[in-house]
Amino acid sequence: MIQMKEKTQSQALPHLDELYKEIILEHYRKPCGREPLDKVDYHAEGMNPLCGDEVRLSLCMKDKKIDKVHIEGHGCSISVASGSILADMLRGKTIDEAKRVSRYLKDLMHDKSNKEKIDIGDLEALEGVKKFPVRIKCALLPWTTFEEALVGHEHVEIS
Amino acid sequence: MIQMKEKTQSQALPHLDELYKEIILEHYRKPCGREPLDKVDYHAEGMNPLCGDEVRLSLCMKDKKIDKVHIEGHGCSISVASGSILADMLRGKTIDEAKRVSRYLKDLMHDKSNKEKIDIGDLEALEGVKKFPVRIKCALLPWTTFEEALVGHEHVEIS
Amino acid sequence: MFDIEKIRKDFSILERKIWDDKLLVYLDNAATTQKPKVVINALVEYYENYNANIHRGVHKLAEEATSAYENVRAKVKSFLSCDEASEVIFTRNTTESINLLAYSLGESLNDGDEVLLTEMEHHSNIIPWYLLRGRKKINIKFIPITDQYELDYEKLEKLIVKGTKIISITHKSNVLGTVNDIKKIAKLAKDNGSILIVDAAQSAPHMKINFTDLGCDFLSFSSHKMCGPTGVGVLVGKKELLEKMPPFLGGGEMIRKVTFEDFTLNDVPWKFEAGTPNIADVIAFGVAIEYIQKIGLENIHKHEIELTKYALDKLSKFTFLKIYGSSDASKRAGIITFSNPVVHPHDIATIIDQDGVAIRAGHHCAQPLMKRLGVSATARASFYFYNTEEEIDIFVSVLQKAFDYFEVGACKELKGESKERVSK
Amino acid sequence: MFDIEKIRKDFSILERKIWDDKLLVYLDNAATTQKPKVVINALVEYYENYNANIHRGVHKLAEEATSAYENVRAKVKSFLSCDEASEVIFTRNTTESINLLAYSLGESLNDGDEVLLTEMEHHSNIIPWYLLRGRKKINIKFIPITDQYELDYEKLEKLIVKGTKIISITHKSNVLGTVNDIKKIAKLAKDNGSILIVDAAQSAPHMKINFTDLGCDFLSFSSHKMCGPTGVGVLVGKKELLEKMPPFLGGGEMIRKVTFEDFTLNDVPWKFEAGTPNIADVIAFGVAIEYIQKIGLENIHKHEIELTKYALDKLSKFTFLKIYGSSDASKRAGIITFSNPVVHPHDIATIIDQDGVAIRAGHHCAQPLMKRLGVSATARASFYFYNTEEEIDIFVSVLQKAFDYFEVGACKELKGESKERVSK
Ligand SMILES: Cc1ncc(COP(=O)(O)O)c(C=O)c1O
Ligand SMILES: Cc1ncc(COP(=O)(O)O)c(C=O)c1O
Repeated sequence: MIQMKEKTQSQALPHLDELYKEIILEHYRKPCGREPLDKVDYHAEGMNPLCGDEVRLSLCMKDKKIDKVHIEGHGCSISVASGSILADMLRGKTIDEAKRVSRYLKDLMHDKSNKEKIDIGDLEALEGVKKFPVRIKCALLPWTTFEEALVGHEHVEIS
Repeated sequence: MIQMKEKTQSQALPHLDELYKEIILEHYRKPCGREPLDKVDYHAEGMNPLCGDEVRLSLCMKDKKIDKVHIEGHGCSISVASGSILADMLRGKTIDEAKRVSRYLKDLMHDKSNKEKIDIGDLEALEGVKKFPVRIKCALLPWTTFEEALVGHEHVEIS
Repeated sequence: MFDIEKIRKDFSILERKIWDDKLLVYLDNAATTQKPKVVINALVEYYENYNANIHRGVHKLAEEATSAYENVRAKVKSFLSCDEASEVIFTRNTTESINLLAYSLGESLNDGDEVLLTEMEHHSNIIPWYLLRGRKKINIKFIPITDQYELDYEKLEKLIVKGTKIISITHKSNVLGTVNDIKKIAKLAKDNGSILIVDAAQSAPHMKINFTDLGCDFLSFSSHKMCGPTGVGVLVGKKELLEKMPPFLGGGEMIRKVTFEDFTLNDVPWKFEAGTPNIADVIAFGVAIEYIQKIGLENIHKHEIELTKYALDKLSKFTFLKIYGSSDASKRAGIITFSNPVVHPHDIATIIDQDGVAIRAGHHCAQPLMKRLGVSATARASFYFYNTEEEIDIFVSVLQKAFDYFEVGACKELKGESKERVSK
Repeated sequence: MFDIEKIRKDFSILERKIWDDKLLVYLDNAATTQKPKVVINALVEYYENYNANIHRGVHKLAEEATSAYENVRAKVKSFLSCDEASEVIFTRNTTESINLLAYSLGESLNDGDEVLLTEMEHHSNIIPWYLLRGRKKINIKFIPITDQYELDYEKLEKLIVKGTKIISITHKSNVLGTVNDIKKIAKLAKDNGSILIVDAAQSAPHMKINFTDLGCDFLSFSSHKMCGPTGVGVLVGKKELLEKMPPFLGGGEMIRKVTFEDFTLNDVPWKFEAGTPNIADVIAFGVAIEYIQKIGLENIHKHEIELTKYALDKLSKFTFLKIYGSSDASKRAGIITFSNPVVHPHDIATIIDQDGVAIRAGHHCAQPLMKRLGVSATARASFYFYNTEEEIDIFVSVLQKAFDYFEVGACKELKGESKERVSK
């Protein structure tokens, strides 16, 4: 009981600037990955049932690498920015490399250390999200949708 | 709250002898109305779902009067004694007279005053039951079964 | 009227500091309300003094618990002015009440029968009927809303047809605040021989309800939205209907006799209460009802309208804010739902939470309505009798902060646009 | 071992005076148990500090309430050693858990399929299947019990046939105290492709359960019988089964997306939790689990066996008493059910209640078993870890009073007769 009392009552105020880093707001204002694709190799739709955020994600492959990413939907600044960073970062990566990035972000959010050396780019800006636990799902939504596209709907062609 | 506290905590102990009057125990030990009937004009089965007490009651009419009552079942001393008093008291009464007795007992249990002058006989012995609220249903079971017999199953012949 | 400072003292949580030093401003009352001390004390009192399983016990504790539990039916009866205490069934929440109806009434529907809902329903009054449609070939139709956020009563009349067996409608929208004209619908339903179910989750806590006068057949609401504990819902229904309906859950209490072959049912209301009920919370809910009645439903309603008027007025300075629902405060008492295309409701909620202000952001379990409104999420502030104008001042001033953060108002080109920024 | 005096101090109700001056001797634990201070405090703590609706809220209170609620799944997981916290579904009570299964699993049964129960089931594990039989043409069979009050395992094997789709069995009888060999039955069920459901309402509070090791598919129990609040039940199930099953109740939480046409389901366990859950009580139930674990299920079990042995020994002087269940205390831990043809269980219960001793009298929601035992009612004393030998001494001495009152023992001619006096 005492433990709960302490836990609920003395959590320090995380600063908003940690959540809304300038890079995040920029991605939110001008998200990448809005251009429609000619060809779709992987596709999935993701949804956060608790708030209604939606992501529709499509990948187009070329030479075993992700050539283009299309992402759209409804969402808050965090989920939109995270999707934009995804679209930006995954271009040119192999599926395996892309998965590694995704795993890295998950570990980052759940405060697990990840020894892998990868170029994390703008992802770093999402680190502040973990101080806002309810928003973690927003940051991860595009990435779990990406993983679902890989397993659930391999090479789905949509016209 | 205070009210409840007082209510729950300072109710005086009702004395067992008020519940188990000697007449009650006698009726329990040697209940009336055990003899099977040749002819059944009214019949009903009553049950207290909360404790499983059961009553099967049959009436045989003659010249617009209750000629005989048969009652059997499972039950505690109070319900058995009450059934026995019923068998004893209703014999020779018209349906209307019998109903009046039944109403009298109900009012007695629920502490309502009943101005009607009737010969209450051994019924009086059941008055102590009202100090034991959970047992009121036991005392009333034979009587509600009697009333159900009148409305629900008029002139049902069982062989 | 009522002494708000005195009332607030009944709610210790209102002194809670969020993030160490921010006083809680709780404006999420449509989701759940806070509980006064008397209600919390009733729980403690029960567990410390007369906790026992009910109905089947002969001993003193069982007798006390049983009578305290059963007495709450009479309190609900007086609260709702229904005919008999035995018309009151205790469930877990509004959702379970409606599911009970969908299962039990659903048994008697035939292929082609229709269930009529509205575009402003909470998921709890949609999915039970979708599930029923999975079991029986019934049709489900939705009464549309007008651009003034009211039911379209003209279309409503046309939608009631011979096959309309059930009409299930919210009394007050949890998004728009709109209060529907149940009496009017009850007349139409009666003329058509349709059963009318009312979801009073958002009305019962805030305005005086007279079940008999409303004229509906069933009505349900949740304890937790009206100062009572979580885990208790009410279903009130007309006795003659309840008696004809088949049971929903099976188990202890709801039977009269069980053999290896079959069983016979207990009387209403116990027929619908299987297993050990939520005894403690039902008893404490009874105390919540008394508490609310003492404050007075009329007073509560009036106070909420005043707060809403005050808030709408203050919010009007944010010209870039889209507010859903009537601009007449008296028609939307207590609920203000809004959105802005630049800053997402989640971001607003997070930002103002930093200052201790609790509002809700999302679809409010009314996704079809969100679709109708052309958004995927909105922000909602909802008031109860313990809220004050000072709290609304704080709310408005921290909202300003959120808009500043996202430079809303500065982005002139987006002003007034109602589509979500990132939607297609 | 454990310090019983210290433990008793955790239960203020044990100091309650009945009828002004009789100390409560609470021996009705199979019906519901008392609650320690920490559990009551958890409720107060929740309502005074972080009461909010869960899952959908962005604000601080909602975050705290959500995480406290969800954490209880992990506590149940550790309590039962099941595979994943997401296999834990919160219901109202054991009864609702079994109804959920009867509705949801019931959907996939076909005409002629069989459900196998036992003669010692509680109504809560009978009626849901009778109700299912009202919807589908299934057969229900009962595994008989032997005259030693155990399941007849030979007959059981023969009753499991190709059409046996579901076997639903109590882990421990609430009348006889008999503990059934679930592991053995699980093997038979598995070989036959039958689903095995275990009603652990009477076992989970009293003995260590390992869900994975037991080998059943579903298991349920009630918070209120294990020091937790009323209004919370648990259903644990194998994930792959839960995922395939259709939902039970519809509403908020259990969906992912809703349109005017249809909906998609949320993941397990939320798929089965519709509407605002009993948040406060689930959180307090988590505290009850921790409390019990701290005392230790092994210690509890051992203490109960010792008490039962002590009580059986003391009761043996009443030679005219019929005691149901094994004479080996270790096989019936905690429950002693008895009757006498002269004094009805109700009368016994009323008489000893005068001295503050609370036991149960009646059919214990097991009417078919009563029939099998040839009685319509019995009296039952049931113990928990806070009961003492001194309390049993009081119980036995007031029982003597009851027998004296009805001159039992004096009526030699009735001694040993097992039929009810007034039955035919
Ligand atoms: C064996 C058994 N099963 C089921 C139940 C029903 O439990 P609940 O009333 O909490 O649903 C009980 C308790 O009464 C029981 O003893
Ligand atoms: C209009 C309406 N109906 C139903 C519900 C569901 O209530 P509960 O979650 O208590 O079942 C709510 C509250 O969320 C509501 O606002």
